This record gives sequence, structure tokens and C-alpha cells, in this order.
Amino acid sequence: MRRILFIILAAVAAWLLPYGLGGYAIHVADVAIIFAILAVGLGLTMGVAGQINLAQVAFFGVGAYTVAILTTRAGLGFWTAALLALVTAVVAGLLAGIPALRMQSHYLGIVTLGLALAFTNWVTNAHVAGRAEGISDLPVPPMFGVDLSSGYLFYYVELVVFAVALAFALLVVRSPLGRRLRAMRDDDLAAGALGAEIPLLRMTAFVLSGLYGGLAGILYAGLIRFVAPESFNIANMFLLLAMVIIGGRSSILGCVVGAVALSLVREALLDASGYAQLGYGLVVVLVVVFAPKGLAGLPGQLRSLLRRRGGGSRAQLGPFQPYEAAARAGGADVLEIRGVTMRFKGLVALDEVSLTVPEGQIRGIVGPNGSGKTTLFNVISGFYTPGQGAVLLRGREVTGMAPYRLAQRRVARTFQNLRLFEDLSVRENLLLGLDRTRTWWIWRYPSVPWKVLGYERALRRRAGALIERFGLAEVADAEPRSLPYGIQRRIELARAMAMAPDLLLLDEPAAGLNGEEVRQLAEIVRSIRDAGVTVIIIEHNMGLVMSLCDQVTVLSSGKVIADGPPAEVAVHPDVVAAYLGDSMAAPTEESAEAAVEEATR
Amino acid sequence: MSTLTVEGLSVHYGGVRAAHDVSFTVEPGQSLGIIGANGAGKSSTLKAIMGLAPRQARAIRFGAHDLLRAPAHTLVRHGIGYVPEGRHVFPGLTVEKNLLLGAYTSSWKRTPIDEVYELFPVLGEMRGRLAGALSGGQQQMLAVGRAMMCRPKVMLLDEPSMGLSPKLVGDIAGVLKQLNAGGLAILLVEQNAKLTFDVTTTCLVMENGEIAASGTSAELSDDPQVRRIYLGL
Amino acid sequence: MRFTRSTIAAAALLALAACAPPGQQAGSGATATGPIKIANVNAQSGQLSSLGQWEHKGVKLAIDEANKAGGVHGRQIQLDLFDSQGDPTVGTNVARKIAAEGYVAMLGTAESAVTLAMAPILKDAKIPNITSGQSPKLAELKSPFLFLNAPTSVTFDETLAKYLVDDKGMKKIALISNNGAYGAGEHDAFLNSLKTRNVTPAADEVVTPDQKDFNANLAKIREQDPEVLFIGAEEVQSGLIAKQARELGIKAVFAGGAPVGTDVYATTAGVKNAEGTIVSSPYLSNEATPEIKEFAAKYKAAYNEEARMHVAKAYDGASILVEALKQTRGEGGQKLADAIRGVKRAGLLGTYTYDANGVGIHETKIGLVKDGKVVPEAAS
Amino acid sequence: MQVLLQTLIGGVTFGAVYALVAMGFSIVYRTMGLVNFAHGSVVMIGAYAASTFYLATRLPFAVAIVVAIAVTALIGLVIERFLRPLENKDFTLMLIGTIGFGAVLEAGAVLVWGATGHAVPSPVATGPIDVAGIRIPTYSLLVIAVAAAATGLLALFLQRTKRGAAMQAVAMDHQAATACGIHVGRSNAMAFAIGAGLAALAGSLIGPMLYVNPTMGGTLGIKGFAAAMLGGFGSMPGAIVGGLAFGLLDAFAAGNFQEYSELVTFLVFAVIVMIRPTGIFGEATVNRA
Repeated sequence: MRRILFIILAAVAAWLLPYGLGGYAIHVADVAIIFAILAVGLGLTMGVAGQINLAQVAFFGVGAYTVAILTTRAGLGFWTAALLALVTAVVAGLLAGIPALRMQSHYLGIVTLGLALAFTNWVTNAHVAGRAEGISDLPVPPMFGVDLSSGYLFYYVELVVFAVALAFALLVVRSPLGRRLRAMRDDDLAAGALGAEIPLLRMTAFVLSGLYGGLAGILYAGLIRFVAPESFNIANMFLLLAMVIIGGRSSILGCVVGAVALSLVREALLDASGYAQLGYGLVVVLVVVFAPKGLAGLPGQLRSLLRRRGGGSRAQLGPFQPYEAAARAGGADVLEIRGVTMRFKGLVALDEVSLTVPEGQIRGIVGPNGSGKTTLFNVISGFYTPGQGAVLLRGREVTGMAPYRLAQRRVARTFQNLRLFEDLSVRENLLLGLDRTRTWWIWRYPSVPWKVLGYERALRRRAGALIERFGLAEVADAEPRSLPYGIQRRIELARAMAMAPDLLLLDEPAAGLNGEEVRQLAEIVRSIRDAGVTVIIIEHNMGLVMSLCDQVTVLSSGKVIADGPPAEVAVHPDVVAAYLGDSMAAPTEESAEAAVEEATR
Repeated sequence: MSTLTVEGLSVHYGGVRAAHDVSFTVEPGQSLGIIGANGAGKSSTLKAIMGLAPRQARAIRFGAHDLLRAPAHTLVRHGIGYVPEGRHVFPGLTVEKNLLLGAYTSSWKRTPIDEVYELFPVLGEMRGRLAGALSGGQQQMLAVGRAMMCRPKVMLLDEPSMGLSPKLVGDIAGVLKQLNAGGLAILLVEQNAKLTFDVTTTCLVMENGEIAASGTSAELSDDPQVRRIYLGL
Repeated sequence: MRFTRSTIAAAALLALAACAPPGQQAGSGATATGPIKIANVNAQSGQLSSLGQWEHKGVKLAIDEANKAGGVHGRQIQLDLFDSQGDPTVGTNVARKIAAEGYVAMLGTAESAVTLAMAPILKDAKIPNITSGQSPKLAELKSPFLFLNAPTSVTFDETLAKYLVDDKGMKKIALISNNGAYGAGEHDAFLNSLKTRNVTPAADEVVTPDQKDFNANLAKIREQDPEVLFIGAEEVQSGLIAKQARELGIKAVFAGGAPVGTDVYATTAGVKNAEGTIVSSPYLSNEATPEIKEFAAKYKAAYNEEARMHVAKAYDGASILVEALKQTRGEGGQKLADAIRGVKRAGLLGTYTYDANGVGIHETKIGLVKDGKVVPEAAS
Repeated sequence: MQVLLQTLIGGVTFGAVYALVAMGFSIVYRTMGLVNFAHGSVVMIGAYAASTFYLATRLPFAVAIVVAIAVTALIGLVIERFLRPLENKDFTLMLIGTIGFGAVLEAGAVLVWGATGHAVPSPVATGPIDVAGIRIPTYSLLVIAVAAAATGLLALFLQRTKRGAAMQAVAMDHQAATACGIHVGRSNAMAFAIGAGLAALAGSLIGPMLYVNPTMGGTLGIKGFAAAMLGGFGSMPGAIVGGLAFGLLDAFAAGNFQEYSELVTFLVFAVIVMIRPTGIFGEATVNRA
């Protein structure tokens, strides 16, 4: 209710604003709104999706120039040209996004910057784009007899477009797509394991960037009715970047605030722009070091500062509510591994490993350090493609399938070192697991947004139930990093279960847990198995393995040296030798594995 | 000669407790082993002594030197050699450079590099090769050799057997015994209990970050508790 | 509850929308008393800010003198500086600002692109603008409120072509120019002048304004062994081109517009390399006439630096404006524009007689660079 | 043919400067994993410091270069100290922080030296050398020689000295380096100072070739960065090869595509790094792509 009231108040204030502004002030407001739209676009790509995109200002230029060229050279009407400009900007976004499939971070930054320079160079030279002098005398956008050459009336057009653009951005951020983008930003490996199609998501981010850039460009063309290369240069890209960083890059409203604030500051310092640049630079440096989340993050930072001083209470886990037991189906094999061999730079990490796991079993995989356990998990969940051998899931071969496709086939996993999305709340982490839609589902965003909202509400209901089941109610809206390790382990387990898996892979789930927590873990895993999920568990806590697992496979030096019921395996002479001495693990597997893992990141 | 004293050492990573209230001493010329399952807190203890992990302790001393307040990079000057888990040689530098860096704090004109080559002839043969191109066993020897370059009084070794074949593990054991016989004190952290019992005279057993048992290596090798910890029986 | 409240809100919004939209408040325009507000718009930051700073100094000198002499019929002139940052978009913002804040006239800018962007807004607001730009496109606008205080590139280059081809009989001419607003204007104007004389350039190289290494372009030019190398670029780049051309052994004489007559050009190229460069400019040196000498002395006294063409033309422009303001007794709008058009003034750059396109000066003189300074051709 | 060779000369001269800039990027990146987007601005400050000192004192140009190196090394230390809390934490934030520093340096230069800039007379008086019609400016030779000498000295430092070996060791494994007694913070600061020093060297050398003004750092920085990427980020031979390759790409694009050279240069660059994201020699440290 309060939110609705706030929206109404904001809308009324925005509607009434022109009545209190002079002729020039309204123009400043018009420009600020355009920058706000641009900032929202950059916030979506860079802040939310983590793509270092320094070509946003070029997309802006593509939008404005397309309108200018089509209206003055081809004689099209303003709105027809605008529509085509939007399409062109989105295509530009797609093209500029292609490098993102191959590179990230500073590499992407410099390539997109280069593409932006290439764009400026083209418009400076092409006769059709008016060369260095630009194109003037763009037509006034017609609007049912309303004179849009007035800054006041254009303000209302902008306001409506801005409101729609902002609402759409907020819809994206607060729904499955935005959550996936943020997950991809924080940890693309873990996001892939949860079923996020990383390449498509990166392209989506650039499409959004192009869309918002184009939209701002069209409004710019309608307002200024003049385009020139300088308006889309690197200095303006830096200004835009400063807006987003100072406002808070991962908060859309923060981006808007940053854009409006800097537009006004720029206006106020128009006659001292040398000092203004010094100021922006300093503020950006200070924000980066002291308030990494920008203005939008300040309230949270202050709150956490106060909480630390007050000494907050320690969060508690609630009891786990067991799943309802499902009838055990006949013992078909869920997973079959046939002679899998995995080499890293000549070192054999897995050597002809074969095993089968029947439905409804808890299978333990143990072995000394570096015996190939985690490598095996990475093969099963699609992170590695084995050199030889095959992985079969319910009889279908899935060898070398991408992690997100395996996730779609209901293979869920946890990670040895915990890979929770640190900047997302516990609830959002679970929502990511619950959301099983494919990326192409996003066509609903522009066409039937209310269905997106409906789906989101349904997801949230299910998340609520999951939170209750895993006893996470007390911590549901906290960030994982602020929670004790034991709780984080429980969250990762809940997130994996949110995927409603058929096969669950747990990598050292008891590491770092105390005795009571280990006992609870055993109880939960049993309940999961009783609900019909097949579980494979890597664990060093032998007490847990012995009491929990139906069957245990022992790996050493990448080979299976024993396989059978726990009690039998524990007294197997090879196992005793492997554990207590004469370990024969393959040399430097771990270092090679680490190297490969880095290379695939 | 100096005694390494650790009193009430605890290690926490974020909210995770890796080691709690660990105390022991290593007398000059002594060889002490710490064994335990993966994740028992052995490596963390060693790293904490070296100042490479966040630590809290009542005291960590080496002879008269207070190690608790000393910055990590100064430890080597007091005669403490460290062989990290997973070897951690400098892969892009030659074998010889790796060894010389072990003597970073002293003059490169007078180093015990010939002694190291004598002890590990294979390193001498490969002195010009990049360390990253060595096999796992050779890298382990290089790591031990590098730690010897500072003429240490005590050497801290973290899982030197990891990923090595039984033959190489045997070689390492031989070297360690030889060094110990020459008067070097050894603190060996291992998952491989057999190796540890072979090399050391006294042993600690760690479980869940705490010392669960201690005794002479001979006693512990027959202790059922060790089997329980390792095999869950 | 929720429904009713939002309905009310929606209704309220609709009601507001139905009301008359907020109209433009009557522009305060020229008031009959108080100081007369004049805007000087020039880049004070960015790559071309040196030009902007010179322009401002020239304008300020003229206005200060006028104020000291009693202003316009007793009213003082208030000169306010706006920074265009060399960015046309910022320029449009500034244009709207001076329109909204009741400025009577505008002086500047030195960059044609910025002036071109501002012109439509100033025309709508009926604010006369005397610009220092010299792009032929400014004249093509045919705006009744836009006046140039210098000739356009067409005049510069026509004079140059006439001197080179008609007087000196040099036909083997190579061009190098950048694709910025100034360079492209020079390129087109000079090429056109050559065409009317049936001269085809031996080479025609185009570079980018940011380019620093011209080896590839100059090597091509060297192959043609031209008699003249026409340089169409700003001061610094012209200097770099001249320097690298001499280093490559190009013997051709350099020629160009106002930029190659500056000290920046000469020092960047090196005084030796710049020697003999042919300059086409309405303002050749600080010693050309007694009036110019007097002006240069005044300028040096005020700012402790040498006067130059940019300063002089800004001074001329401001002086013309003051003269026109005196005629309208401070009134702006159409009346002021007409008054400016009517001004006949013997200025530092020549005699101003405005035509329908707003161009006031229609000839330039030829000079030669000697020891880093320009001397009139006749005197050499 | 003559045109080709002459283009080559120009490309190599500028390539040598790009290589120096790229080496500065790389040495900082490989030791600390920091991508310093302010590097271009540091080059500009170096150019200003050297030329101002040279013009004011009339002391030999070499002295001016040393002064410039000292000034920028100091700036490098300040940047490093400021961003240290972010090291090994948030890569993107650090990136943006350095962009902010770049803006500060540029604005600072405008306030100190004005926006106009100044020309620097060539410290070499002799005319260009003529080899079969190919003119080689003596200053270009000097630039290439100094760049080669700097490269050689840097290689010697890294290969032959204790500190150099230690710096490489820190880059490879900072924990193990600490255990060997190496002070990681000091080593990193030194790497940053060397990087900034290389920037100053590049800036000082390019001053007399061009014209010194506050915006010169932008283009040089972007092109030096691209050169580092082309060769393989963090790799020293990569920086040299990448620098020369970018210089040549730039020169030939200018010759053949005229005013569209920038467009062509950056499109070709984008395509090359698409095909081989880690550059010719591969990335020398962690791959974050």
C-alpha cells in the first residue's frame, strides 16, 4: 500500500514539475530524463548482468543518428524512423554483444570501447551522417496536433516513455530474468549449474543495452533535433559511467538518481567544467573505494554499520520438515558411468572409472585427497568433457552436455567450496533454483508482462514453502555471506532441492559442520532419498558416510579400488592402505584441475 | 637452539572454525607429526604458524622470537623453512631461481645450493628447466630444497606425500629422516599416517580442528582411535 | 480501498492533463533599464579550449572598453561567459539557456559545429549571434540572426588558390586535410577553387583529427613530388604534418588558412620547417597597420600575451555588436539584427559589410611565414 | 614499395611507443592482477613532466626523462595505495576506480598546465637519415633505441636480479613468496612504480614527436591497452610484439583507409581478439574471461 502511495506521489510530482520550472530549466529536465533512460540501460547491462559495456553511448548515437538520417535523408516520418531506429539500435547491441560470448571483464571493456570509437569515426566521415558538422533541422515529432517543439510538452512525452522504460527495467530486475542475470554476474559457473543459458543471457543483456540506448537516442533526436559526433564521444561515456557508479550500478532506481543528480551538477558547473571533471573523477574513486554500491547502497551500508555496533543476534536454523515419502520405484539405474577417463595435461585424473547408481540410493564416494572425486562430479554435471567413456542418465547418453542442459534434465549439485550467489538474498538463491523456464521464455516480458508477474508470484509461493521446509524462515531475506557457515551449507542444499532434481550430487556437504549439524544433514539427506531422489555424496567424514550411505565407491589415483556396502569397504585391505599409507594418487591432479578450472572460468 | 612453541592457537575463516585451541612444542632436533583426516585443521594450523592464515593464539614463539606479531615474510629469517601443501613452486622460473628465492633474505653468493643438489641430484641435472615442467615428485623435492636454502633450524612440511607414488613417498621419507638426523627439527603435517609414523617420533592426531590424541608414533600406529577417525569404524 | 484511491489519483491526473499545459513564460527579453546582457559562448574546456580562451579575451577587451567609455547610452553591458565544451549538444543547451535568461545577443563560438547546432534555437528566439566560425555551412544557413566576424573558408581558399595558381603558376598541388568540421570545410573549399581553375590535385589525403603519424599519407604525397602542399587542419596537427613532411624530404611549399599563421603551428612544426609557409588570412601580423599595432599593444597590456587573429576577430565582432546596440539603444531582436547588418566598420580584419548570408568580410591577404612570424607577401 | 617502407618506419616508431605503454600495463597486471585504465593519463602526465622540465631548465632531455619517471612513479604509488583495499576483491570496481583516476589526472593537468598544451622541440638536432629514398628521422631511431634499451633493462632486471626474480615469484604465488621472506606489498608497489615509470618514458619520448596536451593520454592509453591485449595481457614479449603490431596496423590503416582508419583499426582489432581472446602469447596470469 505504501509503495502504491509512493508511486502515485512520484507520478503527481513529476506531472506537476513543469509548472514550477522556467523555459531553460525544463530543457535541463528533458536532458536529465534522457540520461536517466541511458543510465537504466547501462545499469541493466553492467550492474545487473555484469557485462562491462563501454559502448552504451554508441547505442545512444545509433538511435539518434538513425532517426536523423531517415527523417532528413530518406524523408520518413519521425515515428516510422523512430521505430526503425529502435530496431537498428537493438541490432547494434546484438553485434556488439558477440564479443561477450568469447571474453569478459576488461577485455570486453576495451573491445566495446573500440567499437564505440569505430562508430564515432564512421559518423564523422560518412556523408550520409553529415560528417563532423552533424545533421541539423530534424523535424519536430508530430503528435496529434500537439506542438512538441515546446520543451514543456516534450517533457510529458519523455515522462511517459521513461515511466514505461523504468517499469520494464524494474520488471526485468525483480523477476526470473533479472535474477538469472545477477546470478550470472556473480558466478556464471554456478548459474550454469542451475540451468541458466549463459550465452543467451549475455546476448539478452546487450539487447537490453541497445534497446535503452536506442530509446534514449530517439528522444534525444526529438528534443535537440540535431546530431553531431561529439555528443556520443568517450567523455560522455565516462559521464554516463560516473552516473551509474555514483548512483549504484546494481540498483535501477540508484542509476536514475545518479543520472538526474549528475545531470543537474553538470548543469550547475557548466562554467567550471574543468573542475566538474575533476569532481566526477574524485567522486567515482571515492565511491568505488568507500561505497561500492553507490548512493543506492548507502542506506544499507549505514544500517549494517549500526547493526555491527549494536551486536546483532545470531541467526538460527529452524527444524527441517521431512519430505513425504514416495513409493520406491523399481531399481532402474539413474546414472551409469562407463569407462570414463579424464586427463589434464598428460596427468590421468580419472582412469577407466565405471559405476552405476540405482534409483533411490544414497551412494557415497570416498577416497584420499586428489583421488579424482570432484573431477568425477564435474564430469557428471557437465563441467568437464571426458576424453573417453560415456555418462548415461536414465539410459540416455549425456556425455559432454553443457551444465545448463543437464540441469534442465534434473541433475542438481552442490559445490565443495559453496557457490551461493553472495549478492542475492537467500530467498532469491532459492528462487533461482525453482525457476525452470528456458531463456526464450522472455518473449513474455514485452508481450504479456502480467503473466511474468503471475509466474513470479507462483514462484514466490513455492519458495516460501521451501524456506519453511528447510527451516530458513529466519534468514530468508539475509545475504548468504552474513550467515554462519552451517546455514550456508543448508541453503545450498535447499537451492539444489529447489530444482526438483532426479539426481542430487553433494560435494563434501559436511565440511565445516559441527556434530549436531552433521546429524541434521544425515536426517535431511535420508528424507530426500525417501522422497525418491537419488543421491551421490562425496564426503571425508567417514562416520557420516558409514551411517548414511547404502553403497560406497572408493577412488584412489583416479581408479575405483572398492565398491560395496560401507562395512565391507571399510575393511578392504586396499582401502586401508589407501587411507593410512601408501597412497597412490595421480601426481599433481589437484593443481592440474585447478588450472583447468581457472581456464574454464 | 630454539624451541617452537604454539599455545592456544585457533584459526577461523569467516564463520568457519578450522582449528581450535591447539598447543604443542617442537624441541630442537625433534620430529613431530600431526595426522588427521582431510579438513581436520592440520594445514590451517601450519599456515597459521607461518602467518598465512587468520589466527588467534596465546603465544607462538620460536626460541626468543615472538612469531605472533612478526609479519609473515620475516619468519624465514629466524630459521623457519616452510614446504606448502601442493608444493607451490614458482612454475615460470627455473629450478635454480626457485632455489635461490628460498635464500631471498641472505646473500646469493653463499647459499647452500650445492648441498641441495647433493641431496637431490635430479634437481642439479634440471637446474635450467622451468619448475612448472617438473614432475610432481621433482616439484616436491624442489619445494623441500627451496625450504632448505634458508638454512632452517626447523622445517614445517604440509602434506609432502600428496599425489606422489609409494616409491616417491618412500624417497621423501628417507630424505626427511636424513635431515632430521642431521639436527634439523621437523614438523610434519600429513594425511598419510604410515609415512608420518615412519618419519617422526611423536605424533598428534587432529579431529574437527582439535587435538584428539597424542603419543609416540609407535603407540599411535596401533591405536584404534586413529582407525576410527580415518575409516569411520 | 485500493481501487478507490487509485481511481481518485487517476482522475486527478486526467484532470491535470486536461488543464492547459504549462506554457513558456513570456521571455523577459530586453528591458529598458539595467545592464544589457550579452552572452559569450566558447569552449573553456576540452581539446579546443585554447581557441575559446583567446576569443573570450578579445571579446572582453572590447566590452570593457565600451563600458569604460560610458556603455550604451549610459547603460553598462554585462558580459557573461558560457562554456560550450566544444560539444554541440552542450551548445544547444546553452542556446536555450541564454534564450530563457533574457540575453540580447550572443558572441561566439569559435567552432562551426557548435554554432551550427545553436543557430536554429537562436533564430527562433530572435537572438543575433556574431560567430567566429568560418565554415561555409554557416553562410548556407542564411539565418537572419547569424553573422560571421571573419570570412568563410571559401574566401580563404579562393584567395589562396588565386595566389598559387593564377599568380605563381603552381599547378602541382597536393592536399592533406583532416575530416573534422574545420578540415573538411577547408578541403571542400580549396578543392572547389582548384576545380574552377581546372587544376586536379596531385594527391588528396584525408586523415583523422586524432592522427599523429602521417608517414603513410606523406609518403604517397612524396611520390607525386608536388610544388605545394595544402594543409587543412587545426594548428597543432598542421604543425605535425609540416614537421613530418620535411622529415620525409618533401620539398613542397606549405600553404593553408589561418592555422598555419599561428605561433602554435610554427613551434609544433619547428621554426625551420615552417619557414616559407604561405598563409591566407585577413589578419597577418600584429604589425600590419597602425590600428592593429595599437590594438596589439592594448592587448598585451591587458593580458601580457601576444595578440593573434582569433583575438582580433572576436574584438571586431564585439565592437560591431556594441555599435549596433548603440543604434537600437540596447534593444534586441529583429531590430538589433538589422542594425548589425547595417554596420559598416573598418575593423582589424578588414572592412565589414554584411551581405544577406551574414558574411562581413570578403577578402583575405596572403602572407609568408618567416622565422616563425607571418609577414605580408607584398613586403617580402 | 617506398610508400610501404616509409609506412613501416612510421608504424614501427609509434609501435615502439605503444609497446612501452603496453609493457607498463602488463607488468602491473601480471604482478597484481590490476588493469590500470588510468595508465594512459599517467603517460600524459609523464609527457608534461618531462617537457615542462626540459623547456624550463634546458638541462639534457635524459635528465628530464628521469624527473618525469620519478613524478609518475609517485603517482603510481598513490593510485596503488588508494585502490589496495579492492585488490583481489572486486575486479570490476577496481577497473572503474582506475577510470576515475584517469579522469582526475586529466582534469588535474588542465588545471595545472591549461588546456592548450605545448610543442616540444626535438632534442636531436641532426636531420633525417636517407636510405634509398626512405627517410628515417633520427629521433625515430632514438625512440626505437630507447624503447629497446628499456625493454632489455627490464628483462635483465626480471631475469638477473634478486628483486626481479622476487617480483615474478610474487606474481606466480604470493603465499609461497611470503614464506620465502618476500614482502608482497613492497614488491607490488615496486611493480606499480615501474609500470608508471614506463608510462613516463613513453610519454617523454612521444612529447617531441607530437604535441603535449591533456587529452593525449586517452588515445595512447586505449591503443597501448589494445596492444597489450593483442600480444597477450601480462606477457612481456607479448607487449612488445603487440605494440609493434598495433603500430603497424594503425599506420597501414591510415595509409589505405584514409579517414576511416580508426574504424578499420578497431574492427580488425575486435575480430582478432574474438578469434584469439588471450592474444598472441596468451595471458600470463589468471584468465578471467
